[in-house]
Amino acid sequence: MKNLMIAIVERKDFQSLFDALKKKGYQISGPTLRDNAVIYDNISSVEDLPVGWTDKQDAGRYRLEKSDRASLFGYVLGPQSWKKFLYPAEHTFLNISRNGKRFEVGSAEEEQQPQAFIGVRPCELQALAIYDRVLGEGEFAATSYQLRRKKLFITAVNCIQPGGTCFCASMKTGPKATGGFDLALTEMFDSGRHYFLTEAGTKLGEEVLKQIPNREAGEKDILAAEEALRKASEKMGRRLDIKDIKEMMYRRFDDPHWEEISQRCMTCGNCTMVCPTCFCVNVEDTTSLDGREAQRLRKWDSCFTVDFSYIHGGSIRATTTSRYRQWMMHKLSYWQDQFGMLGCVGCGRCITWCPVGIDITEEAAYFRKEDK
Amino acid sequence: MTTTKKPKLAVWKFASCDGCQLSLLDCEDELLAIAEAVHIANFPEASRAVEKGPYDVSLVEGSITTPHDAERIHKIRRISKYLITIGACATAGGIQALRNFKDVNDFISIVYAHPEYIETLNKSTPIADHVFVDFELRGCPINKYQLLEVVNALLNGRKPNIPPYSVCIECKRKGNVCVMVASGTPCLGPVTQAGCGALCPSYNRGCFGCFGPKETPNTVSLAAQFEKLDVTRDDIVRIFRGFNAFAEPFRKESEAYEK
Amino acid sequence: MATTVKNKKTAPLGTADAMHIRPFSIRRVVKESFDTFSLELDPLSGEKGHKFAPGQFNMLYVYGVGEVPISISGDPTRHKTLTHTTREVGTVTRAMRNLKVGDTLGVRGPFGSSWPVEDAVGNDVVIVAGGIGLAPLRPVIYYILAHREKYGKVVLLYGTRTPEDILFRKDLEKWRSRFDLETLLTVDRATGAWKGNVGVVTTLIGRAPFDPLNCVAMVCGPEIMMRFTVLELQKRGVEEDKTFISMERNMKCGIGLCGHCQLGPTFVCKEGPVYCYRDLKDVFIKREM
Amino acid sequence: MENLERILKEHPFLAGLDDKYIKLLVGCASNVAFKAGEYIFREGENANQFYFIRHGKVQVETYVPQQGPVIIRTRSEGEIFGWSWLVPPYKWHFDARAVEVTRALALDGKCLRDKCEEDHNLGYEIMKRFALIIAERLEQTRMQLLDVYGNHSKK
Repeated sequence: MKNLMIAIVERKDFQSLFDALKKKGYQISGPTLRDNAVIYDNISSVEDLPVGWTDKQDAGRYRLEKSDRASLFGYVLGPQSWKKFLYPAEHTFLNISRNGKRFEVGSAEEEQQPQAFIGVRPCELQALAIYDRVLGEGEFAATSYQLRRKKLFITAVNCIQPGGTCFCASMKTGPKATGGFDLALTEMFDSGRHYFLTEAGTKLGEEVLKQIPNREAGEKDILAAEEALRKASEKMGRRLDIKDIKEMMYRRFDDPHWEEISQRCMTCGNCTMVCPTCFCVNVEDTTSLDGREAQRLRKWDSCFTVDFSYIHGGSIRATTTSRYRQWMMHKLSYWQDQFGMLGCVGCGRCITWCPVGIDITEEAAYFRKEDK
Repeated sequence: MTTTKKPKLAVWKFASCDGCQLSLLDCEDELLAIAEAVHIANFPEASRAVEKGPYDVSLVEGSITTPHDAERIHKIRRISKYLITIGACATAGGIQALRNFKDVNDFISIVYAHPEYIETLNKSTPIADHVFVDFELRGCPINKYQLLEVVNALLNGRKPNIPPYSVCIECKRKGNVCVMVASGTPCLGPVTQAGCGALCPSYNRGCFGCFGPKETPNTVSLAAQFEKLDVTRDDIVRIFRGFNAFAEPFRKESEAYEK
Repeated sequence: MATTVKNKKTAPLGTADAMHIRPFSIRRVVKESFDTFSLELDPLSGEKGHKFAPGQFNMLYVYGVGEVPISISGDPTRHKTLTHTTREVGTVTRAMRNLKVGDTLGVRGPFGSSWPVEDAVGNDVVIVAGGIGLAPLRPVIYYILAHREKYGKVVLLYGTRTPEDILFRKDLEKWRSRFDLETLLTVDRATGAWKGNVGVVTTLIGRAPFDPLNCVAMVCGPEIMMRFTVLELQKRGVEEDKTFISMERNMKCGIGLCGHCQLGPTFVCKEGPVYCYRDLKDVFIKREM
Repeated sequence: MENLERILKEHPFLAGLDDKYIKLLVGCASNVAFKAGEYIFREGENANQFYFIRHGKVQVETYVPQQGPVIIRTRSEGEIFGWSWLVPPYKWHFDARAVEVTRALALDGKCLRDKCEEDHNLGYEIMKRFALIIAERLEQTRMQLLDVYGNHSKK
């Protein structure tokens, strides 16, 4: 890895990244403005980025604001995560047609156009690593995810400006990308200059970088970026102490505080929808009116719904208390047993986008205090 | 679906605006397929012809507001194998249930020149308060795709994909930005049942709760958040008192803020 | 017995995608009780038979209606025909019951872990089944009887709600007439004509002939029945790591991807449905986990 | 009598009981046999015995109008049944009937009650053992009440 290229790309040359990726046949997706937020969508040029915008975030609150500089990546994180591209919210995977007493089953999975993500945050790289483990590495993999994932080009962006609900530093997933990218950018402003320290993480990344006007980065450039990232780490809005958190949470399974959280939790499922690692899906069956065609489709599901744990006779998790606990303990405890890693990356989306601002870091801290 | 006789379908109207029936007519592309799959025996918005029962499926629109209707619904139940209520009037009493919060006689004397001719019940109530209902299809109006889904599921003998969870789940699947978090707009989405395709939030407006309370709705928590967003107590009453005002969780919450 | 027999599964045949459904034809429908039935299936796609380990399940798909996980109840030593037994409890199983000989049923699997029939060699085996819980245990009995000389005493304790609910009557008759298999039946409630035992299945454990210190127990039934059964087995001295139970949770994919069947640290479709009690005891008693 | 003493002594129910008490018990014991279908006792009768089943099977039942006899529990070889002799008003609450030819040891409860009253140590030993039996019956009854195999589907 060490011998891969690190270079400086000036702001004025940044469009070349888009051009180079397009030339290679990639569909580019990245941050853009819509409905008072930065969302991820298909984009084609620098102008599509949220130029000069930033965001202020707190529990249950998100506001876009004008930045004092024309940054391309001056926002922190929007409500959406990259899973919308890699594991779409709704996806038909089987087409079945009836033929008398028989039926024929056809796969609806297709080869996908290569995608390039621009603006993947370090916490989101970790989320992708988690998705790879959950959906791509087990005995059975999710075909539709693999078809999209294998052709992915990732341009990461390090976080020099953490948000109010971020806690990646304490989760050890940011603010600097350490792997899992093709290119990683650090957006720098220095006495009127606006440039990107650009690090190649793969041969493919290096190949793309070579097609963009650049100059070799000096030690000074690298140190300046590192200093900016160190400062960002200190400005992190929140933290979550993950020391022995699995065991700690297991011990609090019967804590009455879960009941208190359930007074606020609306089981609306927003946290699971915005979470970049939540992977649960439902399978639905549909039919044509005449019954000749049937489809099976996969939809994002949420452990906050009653039907999620339904077996004949009723739901295993009928109460709000148990459903919130399932979600939080899955992220912090069960996930470690299931996949050998934490299910939380510290992006803070569940805090910001909970309509009533329930804060996983605050609740974890409460349980830790109780545990003493 | 078997090739045996087509199931006989009837549509019935009680106190309502006919909007839900129109959703069925609105299924332009699918109407032919429906007509092929079922025999429409009674449908006041489409035809005056009425065929005698019994019916395999009855779709019932509207709420019970008069003593006559309270009797009529029992007759319909008796001649229907499946009875499906459609729309907020039929499932929760509808917008006309706003009168349930006041004395109906006051309204009658204000609205009608000859109140003595008006025979009405003092409450507008959902169909399920009067007879057994096989399936309730929510909405004001109902969503035509949901209606198709219920008919389709019934014809194919499967469980309809009509989830009782929140609007938020379909809103986020659609890729919408939360209007409450990003813009401070009060929204009933977190306590309202999905089904409309998150229509209002898709246009940057808060959810009006047309599909009524979702499973396990926590209106107390949502109302408390509305207060944090500087919504007045009066407005909180109004927000919960929409098309599903008389649905229990919404009714209780509005009453809590009325005091 | 150090470990649970985990994930002893055969790779799904036919296609690489485990979500792909393979059509099977219904060869025979057997009514087991008023609400329970067995389906015998033959593959349509040209595959030869359907290998599985006792305790594993398949996802069964009824065209246009949906899919449900159903344990395999047939003979694992003869896998030309695939047998499933299920109770009519929901839309899909109701539709399944209406299927006729020659109709098509979709199959995915086999999935999940299996009963430790091989690790139990040399031990006494006590099989405790409650209600429909006998279905996933029947392959164990078939397997053991096919290799009978390898085991010590073998005991089947079976409890149902009423005499009318007893499944696999023909099998039970055969098993009861064998000298190398002790079969004890009991029902929770009965009236006049019943001459057998009355009382919950746990009442059979105390007097069943097996050596608790040299015995593998396999238990399947409603969760609460399994809780009481494990307690009773422990009272007799059966070890935790030689006690196995089979769990049920909502399964939508059967391959650990949909998340629905989570039971705390495990996915029931992957690490389960069969668990060593020692591995599950901490979560088994947790409410709403 | 020696035979009876050995049987009682070896029964797990009386394990650890002092020999002198076993001798006392033998004084209250007698061999009984019932034909298949024969009632051992009927509801409402005086409860003056309890039984060690040596061979056969007994069913405890009650008569429910419109349903006929409902079997509550069966008892088999090696098991004990009957504890109404221990609690006032010493009446049987259920019927007991031999399902098949059944041989048992009957212990005279009244005789035993008097002996327990005289010697509270014996009384405690007996109570301790019957408490176990009663607790077990209660537990099993609760489990029966749960109707665990029923179809509880709400949907």
